[in-house]
Amino acid sequence: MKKIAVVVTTPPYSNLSVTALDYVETALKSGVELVGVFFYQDGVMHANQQAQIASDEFQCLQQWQLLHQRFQLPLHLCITAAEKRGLSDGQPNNIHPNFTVSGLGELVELVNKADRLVQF
Amino acid sequence: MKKIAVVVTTPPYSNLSVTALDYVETALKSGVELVGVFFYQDGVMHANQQAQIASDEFQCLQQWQLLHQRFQLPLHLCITAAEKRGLSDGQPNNIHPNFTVSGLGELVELVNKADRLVQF
Amino acid sequence: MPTLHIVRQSTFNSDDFTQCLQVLRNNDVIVFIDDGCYNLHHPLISTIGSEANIQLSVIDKHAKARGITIDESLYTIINMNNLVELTLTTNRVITWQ
Amino acid sequence: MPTLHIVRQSTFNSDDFTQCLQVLRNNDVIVFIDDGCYNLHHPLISTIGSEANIQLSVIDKHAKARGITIDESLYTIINMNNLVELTLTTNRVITWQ
Amino acid sequence: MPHILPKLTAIINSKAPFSNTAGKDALDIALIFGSFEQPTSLFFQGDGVWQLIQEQNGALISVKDYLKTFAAFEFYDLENIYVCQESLFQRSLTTDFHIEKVQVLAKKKFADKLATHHTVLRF
Amino acid sequence: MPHILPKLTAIINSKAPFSNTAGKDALDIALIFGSFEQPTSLFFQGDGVWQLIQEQNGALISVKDYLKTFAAFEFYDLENIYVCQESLFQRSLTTDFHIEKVQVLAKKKFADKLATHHTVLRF
Repeated sequence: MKKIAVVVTTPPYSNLSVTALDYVETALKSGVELVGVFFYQDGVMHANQQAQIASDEFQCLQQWQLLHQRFQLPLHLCITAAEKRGLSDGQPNNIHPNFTVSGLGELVELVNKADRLVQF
Repeated sequence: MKKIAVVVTTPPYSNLSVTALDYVETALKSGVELVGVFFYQDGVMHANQQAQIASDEFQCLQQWQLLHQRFQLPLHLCITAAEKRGLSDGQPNNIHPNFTVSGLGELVELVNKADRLVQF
Repeated sequence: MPTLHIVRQSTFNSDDFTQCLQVLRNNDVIVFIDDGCYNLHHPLISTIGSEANIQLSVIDKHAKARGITIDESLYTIINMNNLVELTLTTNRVITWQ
Repeated sequence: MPTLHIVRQSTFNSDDFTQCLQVLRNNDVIVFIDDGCYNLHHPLISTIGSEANIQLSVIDKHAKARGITIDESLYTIINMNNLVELTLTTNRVITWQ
Repeated sequence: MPHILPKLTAIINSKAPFSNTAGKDALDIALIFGSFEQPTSLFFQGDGVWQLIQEQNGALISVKDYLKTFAAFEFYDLENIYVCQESLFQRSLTTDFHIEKVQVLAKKKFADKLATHHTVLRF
Repeated sequence: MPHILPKLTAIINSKAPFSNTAGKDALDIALIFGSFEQPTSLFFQGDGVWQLIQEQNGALISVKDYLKTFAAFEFYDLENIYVCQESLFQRSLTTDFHIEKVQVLAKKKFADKLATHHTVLRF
């Protein structure tokens, strides 16, 4: 069974991130193993607990958490990229607990665990 | 004496924002009246108190505050754009107090007060 | 050893699709998704020679959402399940965004 | 009633400068700043006819930072003070970014 | 002499509608300017013209379809809608739009119209 | 059969160096991959080739000049640096770069080299 890793670089207020979610959810539901999603560049904003998206718009942040809970999907956050964008695991901590605070070393791991890496 | 208003749409981690700062500082130092800076789109991230830029990189966020203090430069933050990007004037409040929480109505004001509007 | 090229940007506005075409090799697969769907009727498409055996696919709902018609004589209409499958049946993925 | 056009993007990668040229009128001023400096040697520059009396300017340090040479027979070299002045001496500003 | 009348504002739409917030951000400004009775014109150029074409359906890709709000332009006194003919032509697009009263202008006229405005924002 | 050797990774640089974080973000990945002894190649294409030209000076525009770090590629075992000749040609650029051991490849060879990699990231 082949394994996929995904890198997300687009912010939650872009429809490009809906496509990334759609891809990951489709893969999981069809039984493909997702070794993890690595959030980089503006993608890190998906982990911001304080971000408020209008209730009638697509809730990207919530959707990632649902996938994490349902499929134990690992969500890795590049902390350097995140800190530049106002996320912090200090006090006050605004990173959603479903995300794992990581560095780029984790991306090396994902590349080696996965048969394919897809960037969004 | 002619008056200028400025709109900033680029994030603090882009060098494009350094150019906006350079423009505003140059105008102020040459005696031009700046009726205000309106932060919109990714520009709102300049108001994020929690954002951490490496100490050896250019400190955009600090520079805006220096201009505010030295020249009483009004810094208007579009709160709708800001909330999407994890800024909040609730609890915990992570918006720097030198920024005025505003809506797009403030942009109408700036357009009418200014002889020229420059978008960055 | 085909490559899967995922094209997400309009070539009317950015250079990404042109760069994709620069590295295209025989038997590669191109999938147009997101704003990549605006390329479906662009003249650059005709520069892809048929002898190279390039498979051109489009995610149906991404084109439909944008009001873009799909010429089925040129493009294979696919869904997200097919894109996941293509990820595994090709040898590497490059995303042009 | 000249317009000041502030060009911030490389036309090798985006359509913005082309769109700027679409709305260019006689006596307008173009200032290349930031990545706009990559356009200084682009063939599109030669499509701007001299009869239109367009002033072409470049912010010196933005070009120098990028290692781009400036042909002084084509471009006026300016600094940020000059850009502020141009804002006030023209009638409106459009930023192409 | 101080300005007495509110200033003419132009908003140029240059991005396709769905992959980023540009179109929605420009629309939000247009509606606020309209509701403040600030005379405002909308220009569509480059990939911005995709915002006007018919048969779009953002719901298919989970976009809250802000393009439908274009139908309210008249209510907000946004009556000057200009489209760059050359941009349509480059994209092999017709002049069938999902809103009415759109003026398609040849390059020179598009440029001249834009130059009648005092303030220009571009998204 | 499980993979035994670490996988060949390619990083394509497609953006000019200063106006956004793409070049720096790609460099950070390259250095980490190098320090983990993950075999990694760097490709420069499109406006990414501007990252390699001589006489750049980010200090003039308050950029912390990450391009200087390119000199450390060899130290990190990043020894495969490929540039698209066609991209250079389109920009009227010469092959004078600010680092050594850069391989300029014609279109076909550039494409073939890229296709020897298992994983491709692009910034």
